[in-house]
Amino acid sequence: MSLLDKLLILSLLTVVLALFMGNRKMAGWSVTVVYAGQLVALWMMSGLGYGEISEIRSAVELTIWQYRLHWQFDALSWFFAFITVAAAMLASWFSAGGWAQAYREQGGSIRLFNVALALNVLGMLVLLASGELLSLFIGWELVSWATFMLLALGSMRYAMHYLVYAIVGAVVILAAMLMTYVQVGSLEFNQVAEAAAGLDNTSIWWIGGLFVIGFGIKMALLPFHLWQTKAYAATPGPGAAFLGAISSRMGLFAIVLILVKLIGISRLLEMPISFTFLSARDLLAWVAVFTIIFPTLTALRQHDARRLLAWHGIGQGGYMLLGIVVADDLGSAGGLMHVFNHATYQAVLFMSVTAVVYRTGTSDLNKLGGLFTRMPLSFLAMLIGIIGLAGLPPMNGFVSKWLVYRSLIIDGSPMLFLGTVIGTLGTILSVYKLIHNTFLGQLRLEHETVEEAPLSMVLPMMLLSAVIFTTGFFPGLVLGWVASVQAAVGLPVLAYHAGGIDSANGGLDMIWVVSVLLAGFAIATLIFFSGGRSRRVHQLDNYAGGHFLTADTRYQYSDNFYPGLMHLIGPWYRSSFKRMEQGLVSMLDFLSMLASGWHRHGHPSFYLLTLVVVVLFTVVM
Amino acid sequence: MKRKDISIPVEQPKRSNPLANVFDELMDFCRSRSMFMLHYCTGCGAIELPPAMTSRFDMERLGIQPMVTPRQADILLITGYVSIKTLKRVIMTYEQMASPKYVVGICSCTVNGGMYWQSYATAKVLKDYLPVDIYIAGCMPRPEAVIEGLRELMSDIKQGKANSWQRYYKNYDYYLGNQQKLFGDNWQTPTDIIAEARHYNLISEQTEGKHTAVLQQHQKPLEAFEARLKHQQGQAREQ
Amino acid sequence: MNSEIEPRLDKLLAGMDDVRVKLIRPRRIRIDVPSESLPTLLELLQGKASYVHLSAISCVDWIDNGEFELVYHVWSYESQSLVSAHTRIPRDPGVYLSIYDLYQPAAFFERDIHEMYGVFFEGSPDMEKFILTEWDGPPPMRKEFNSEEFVNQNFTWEEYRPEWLEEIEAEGGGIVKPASHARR
Amino acid sequence: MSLQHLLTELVLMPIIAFVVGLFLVLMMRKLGARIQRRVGPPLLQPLYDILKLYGKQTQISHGLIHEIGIVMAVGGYIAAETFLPVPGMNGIADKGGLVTLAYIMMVPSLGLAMGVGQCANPNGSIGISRALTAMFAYDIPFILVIFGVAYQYGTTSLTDVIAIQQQQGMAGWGVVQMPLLFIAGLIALPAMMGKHPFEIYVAPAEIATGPMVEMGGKFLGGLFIMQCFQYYTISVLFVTLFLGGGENWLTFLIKVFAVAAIPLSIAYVFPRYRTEDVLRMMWKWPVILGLLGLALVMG
Amino acid sequence: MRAENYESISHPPSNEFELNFGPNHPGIEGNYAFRVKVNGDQVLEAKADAGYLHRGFEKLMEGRLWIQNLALVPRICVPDPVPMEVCYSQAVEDLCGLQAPERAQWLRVMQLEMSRIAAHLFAFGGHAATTGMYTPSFWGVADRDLMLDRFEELTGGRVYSIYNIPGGVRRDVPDGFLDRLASLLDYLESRLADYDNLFFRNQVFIRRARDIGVLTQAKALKWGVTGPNLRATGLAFDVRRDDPYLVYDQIEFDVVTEEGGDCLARNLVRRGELQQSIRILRQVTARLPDIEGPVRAPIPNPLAWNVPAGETYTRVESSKGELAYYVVSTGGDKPYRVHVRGPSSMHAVQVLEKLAIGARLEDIAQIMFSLDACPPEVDR
Repeated sequence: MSLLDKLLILSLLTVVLALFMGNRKMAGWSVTVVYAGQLVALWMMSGLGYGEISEIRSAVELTIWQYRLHWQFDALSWFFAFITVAAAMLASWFSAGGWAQAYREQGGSIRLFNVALALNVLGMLVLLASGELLSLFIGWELVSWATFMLLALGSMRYAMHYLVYAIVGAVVILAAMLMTYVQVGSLEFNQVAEAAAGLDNTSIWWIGGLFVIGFGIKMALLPFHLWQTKAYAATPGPGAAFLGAISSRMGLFAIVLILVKLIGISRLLEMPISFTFLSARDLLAWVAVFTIIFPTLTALRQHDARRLLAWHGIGQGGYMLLGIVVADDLGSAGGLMHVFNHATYQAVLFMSVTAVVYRTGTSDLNKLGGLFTRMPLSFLAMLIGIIGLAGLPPMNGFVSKWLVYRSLIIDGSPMLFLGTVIGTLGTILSVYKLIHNTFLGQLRLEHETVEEAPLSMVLPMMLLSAVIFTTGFFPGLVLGWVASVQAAVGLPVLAYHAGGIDSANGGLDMIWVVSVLLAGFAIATLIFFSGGRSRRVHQLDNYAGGHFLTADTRYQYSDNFYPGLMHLIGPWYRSSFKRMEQGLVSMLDFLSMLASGWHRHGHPSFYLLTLVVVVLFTVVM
Repeated sequence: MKRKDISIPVEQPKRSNPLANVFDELMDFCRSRSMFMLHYCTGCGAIELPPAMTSRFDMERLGIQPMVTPRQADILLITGYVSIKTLKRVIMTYEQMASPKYVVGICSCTVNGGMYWQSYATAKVLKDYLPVDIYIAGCMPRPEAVIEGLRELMSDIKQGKANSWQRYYKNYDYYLGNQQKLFGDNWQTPTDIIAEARHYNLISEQTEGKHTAVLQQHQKPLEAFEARLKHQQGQAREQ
Repeated sequence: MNSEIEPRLDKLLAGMDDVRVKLIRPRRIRIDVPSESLPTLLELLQGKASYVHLSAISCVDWIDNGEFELVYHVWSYESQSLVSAHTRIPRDPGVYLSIYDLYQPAAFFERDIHEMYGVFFEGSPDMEKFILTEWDGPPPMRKEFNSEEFVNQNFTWEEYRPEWLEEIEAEGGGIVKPASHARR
Repeated sequence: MSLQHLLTELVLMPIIAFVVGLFLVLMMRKLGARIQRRVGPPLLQPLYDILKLYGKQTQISHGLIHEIGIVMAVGGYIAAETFLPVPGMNGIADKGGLVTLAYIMMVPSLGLAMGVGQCANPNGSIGISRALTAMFAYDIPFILVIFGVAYQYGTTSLTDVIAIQQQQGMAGWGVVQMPLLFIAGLIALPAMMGKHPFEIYVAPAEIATGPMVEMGGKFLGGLFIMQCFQYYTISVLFVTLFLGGGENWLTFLIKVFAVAAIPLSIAYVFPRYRTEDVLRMMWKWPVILGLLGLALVMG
Repeated sequence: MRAENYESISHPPSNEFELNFGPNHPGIEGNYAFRVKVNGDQVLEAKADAGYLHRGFEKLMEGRLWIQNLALVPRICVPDPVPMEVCYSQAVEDLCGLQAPERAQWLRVMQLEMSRIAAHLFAFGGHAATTGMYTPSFWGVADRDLMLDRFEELTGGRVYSIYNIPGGVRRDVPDGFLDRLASLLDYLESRLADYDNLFFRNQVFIRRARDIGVLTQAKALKWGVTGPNLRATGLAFDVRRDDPYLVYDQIEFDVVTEEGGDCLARNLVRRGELQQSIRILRQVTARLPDIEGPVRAPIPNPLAWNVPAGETYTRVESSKGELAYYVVSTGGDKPYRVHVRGPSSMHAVQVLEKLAIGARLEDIAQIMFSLDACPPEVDR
């Protein structure tokens, strides 16, 4: 029995424990402890992360119809698994205390929540451990259904949307696997990889394309992104933190597996698209860039904090894919590191927003404001989170984005570079709106008696904030894992040191950057305190054109925060983009209605039918 | 009515460190050379400020510059008559300015009501309500006179004599009394002058008195929201 | 041109028997009208005689007669003449009809008169205080309100008696102050 | 290079930046005064202003973040100065490079935005919203310029960029090698300095000086210091990218003042655009020029 | 300002916020306030708030002698005080049946046009400043100052000249005044080219001002708009030409009109009027030496002057629009009632409130300055 088996068993135990603990007060805590146990188990496998061991195999093997299903962990799996379990532990910790109590009081079932979360982790671990394509598919389905379960806790309607997407995705993946099997005769990774080199471009187009579409749906690549925002936003807070942090990255994991490990990015470069100058890789890169730009700009218009974050979650996925398809040492390191970074700050942001919702009951940005004085620690967590999300120094988001930018400069892709920068700037704009409308500005009178979130919620946030800062200060901590992942999947390996990257023509040393920045702040503080003593004043003691501000005036600038920008891009946003979205959503509603009908009447024929159609289709092809 | 003597002796702080005086003098010099005036046209005398500011007389060569909000400004120019409605805003604006701050009463109307002495709507003697550093009389004073007056103020500041703002803190009761007489007892500005005087150690026996007692009766506390982890006050209220 | 105005107006106003039209000088016509006919008159002037511009509404407080006189000055861009329509309403209760639906500028003047004289105009869109929002005394433009008395009660004065002035006064010169002008 | 030497540089560079920045601000005010046909402020006026503001005896704060915001705004620029090589001093330019600098220059904006947000003044918030929109506008041509330079010289290290330009003499200067990018950058320059016609976020007549609305005393003083740093940083960056950096202090300062004089002198003959016109302006001509320039550089 | 205003009232959830323009705001002309409800940068509702400059002029005038009131009237509109004096003097003359001598009438025209130039230079400088361009206001105010010098020479006062009295003007022009005025006119005309290049033809400004605050002719007539603002909608109406007073019927000038009705058109009308005023002043300086006679009709002892009972309504064209005085006398030594129709009282309140709705936040100040709204005329 290998370590991996122990880990999986532990994970299974979590599910069972969650099931048995039910709605007890200690349920969340006990589950959290087991997650911590999983984390320890993973840490015992850290040889994978540091490139000391190449893989750990599971002792379990299944043979179905002479087909051998097996599971294993390599550096890539370990990297993702580590993030997954850590995110789950923190989300569970976050949910265990006051939040769970409030959730229970509102009529929610903690048992369901804990089980769904644990199932998610289990599914993901199984997925990450898959040793060949069929076990990948099994893991994939597990994850899909577990995610559906978690989403359904929030909103059945949006969960149904997801389900439609997931089923379509699963069918597409299945089709791709069938094609692979037909072409290669095996689903083992090494055999597929060997055979892929010999396949003609059309087959690669089909197989790769279908796989990317199938997994891209989970990752919410443009244009398959529409399910994600609303579903994540409706999910109970800690669940959203977990999903936002890692769930979608399973798609990225699978794409990395297929594109990098099996097909190889260099192969994509040799696949031109007729009548253009683009290759398949460029196409993917552009999909990634659009995945950055559009959701980010859409986030600007949101006035619900959770939706805003969920849109950013989609947008940030683009950086990861972009970095990976650039596929040089810097870019792919940036993309992979961004998975880790994104998980940290997205989790902390969702947690902070959840803390605000916990205290005030709303995440509508037009109904909040000025909460800094009441929830300073949540503010701090959000501040660190948004600096990370925006990719500014000194937080870790900057490092991964820097790697992507740098690789694009070396690669000589100005338009892609421009796209990423547009994404970053759009992010800065919308995260400022987020923090301004929540924590800064006018404190509403009904929120004057609000308190800081309980310790059980604040501690995970602080821990994550510390991680964001530390890995920004010493990016080498994460780059080590990233480098072994690169080695494991056959990418060029990054030359890194504790502070960042050595490069002949322009490196990065975050230790210096952050130290100097901190020193600058220190000097600025000294300069600041050389001035006279200050006295704090009430928010009504404020310049209002010489007018007396009164308590009944609402002077918080919140809605339509960037009108100037919207005058320019608004028409585009309103007409084409929104109409497209509306069309898709109504189609989805229809489909999900159908699906939910079948689901309720227990008609598996629907799945069978679709399956048969797709199989026939592929075979005829 | 007999006017109360509200002049205060200028206290020379005793400093053992000789450099401290040098530093104070440097600060006074800088203050005199950099005066941000509030861009608030309270009355008709404001029409002579644009000429004084612009190309012909160019106040900026003396370091005088218009600023928009009271927070940024050092000198408050009361350019002419102040109607009662304006006076309230002027007082609030004055209290929002950061000390050292100076009030310049321009035009005859600020001295004694000017030609509107009969008017039911204008306040008459500005220095009853605000401590005035310098008056520039005239209806209206020419730009040269305005600049001359401001230069006078500059030399006062340089010598450390322009400390009317301390008078406002130290005789707040007197000023508040006059304000209450005009605006009614429930007059309150958002700035808590007494707390400010206490914070900056500018409090004297005359800061508080019977008028501030009236204020405290009516006052709704406007304490700053301090960043805090727990809300003790709210719990106390519930109990 | 101007000589034609009066006959034309006479013809127009033939149906209204309580109206007195008087040409004061070229381009200035005075019409006296009882208060109940004024809206009709203005409607005619605006609709039939192109007096589209309301120049002003003035109010005069005839306290001895117990009346307010309201004067509507309307101007015609076409015939280039100004008609002042005079009407009188009782001082008490001081309520009259608004002509806002005929002339939109009336809203401003009516609001002003309401503030200054306390005349309430029914149908005017906004009768809230505008200029005297922070004034709680009587309407100040009424004749019974004595501004000087109010000032003497509420304000103090800066005394300015330098020595040289006292010297001059001792010699019998200086500022001569009648008793009625003495300020407290 | 010894650590002691490096530390000296790190201390000296912000101080130099501040002093040069003071004179840049003075130059701006003097230029404005000359265009407006008047004398303008005396030589040390910017310094008097700052000292006076710090010497205020009562200071009004709107809370902790208001204070931290100013600290971040000034501190961010102090840090940024050490990434900008000046003659004889490289500081830690080799530890970050062009992209890092571009992003560190956003830290003060974010700090300021935090501080202003805490003031709870709608004017300030609108100002910040406009400032961030303006940043969105000018950063796009600016980033094209950065890309072009980095690609042209094959490095993101500012020291390398300077070294390459100085080796090749005047012909190797960015302005000769990449004239179109230079022009694109020049158009973006007034927006980066926040001057007319792109001065949308101060806009006294509209939003009462926007972010500065609740700033008084040392808070405003901090912003004045930040302005000095801002002018210095942007003009030095421009000199570094296009004019071969500084061979010695004399030529360096001449270049810096000449670059800064361009936006500062045209500022006084323009009104300000509307926000969306700023975006339109910034996303049209400089981007077109920048792309053409990039095509030339990469072709 | 009252304590109850600080009491807790919970905010209704809303996407709007309130913003106070003024009274202490650079986007406001004078001491005036404007409270707007905004979403993003779109104004949903605007409310004017006046009274900051209220002095009770009309009340004060009832308590003062006819001649004393001359000192009060110019203070009703600070940037353009002369029309106030002329209009009041005309009203008193009207009541007494006095006729100002011809030379006095020419002098009044001269003074009115000088004042108009000064006011317009001030106005478009202010308009430029609202769009962020301060140089024209620096230049404009400095050039206006040269005109004030001429005022000072003529009357002894820079801003408030109190030069007119019922029955004429106080004194004749000093020696050489007309030459100096003529050379000033030459200078101003030569400066116009600079202003054009800097401001009126500045593309950025045109982009800023065109199609902002559009006032169609129908709306303008309905809302009682007068003066340059009305002419900017294409209606060629000028009190000077269509209801002539003084000697305007002997003077050639064009009524400047523009078609747009927007901020730009209003601004260009003022520019055109500046030129027309120069043209009128040229005619005055040419004609004045030929006109002989006194500058003042004999009047009774002004300190015991009982003006015959009656009422009159006099109008003049000020730089901001139609200025009118309604004066009632009961035969006493003081007026019984004086009502001032401030030229911009309509623009500053109703028109501005209506134009502001749907406008953008950044244009509020520009619309106000382009209407040349003058708050003291509203408050009186």
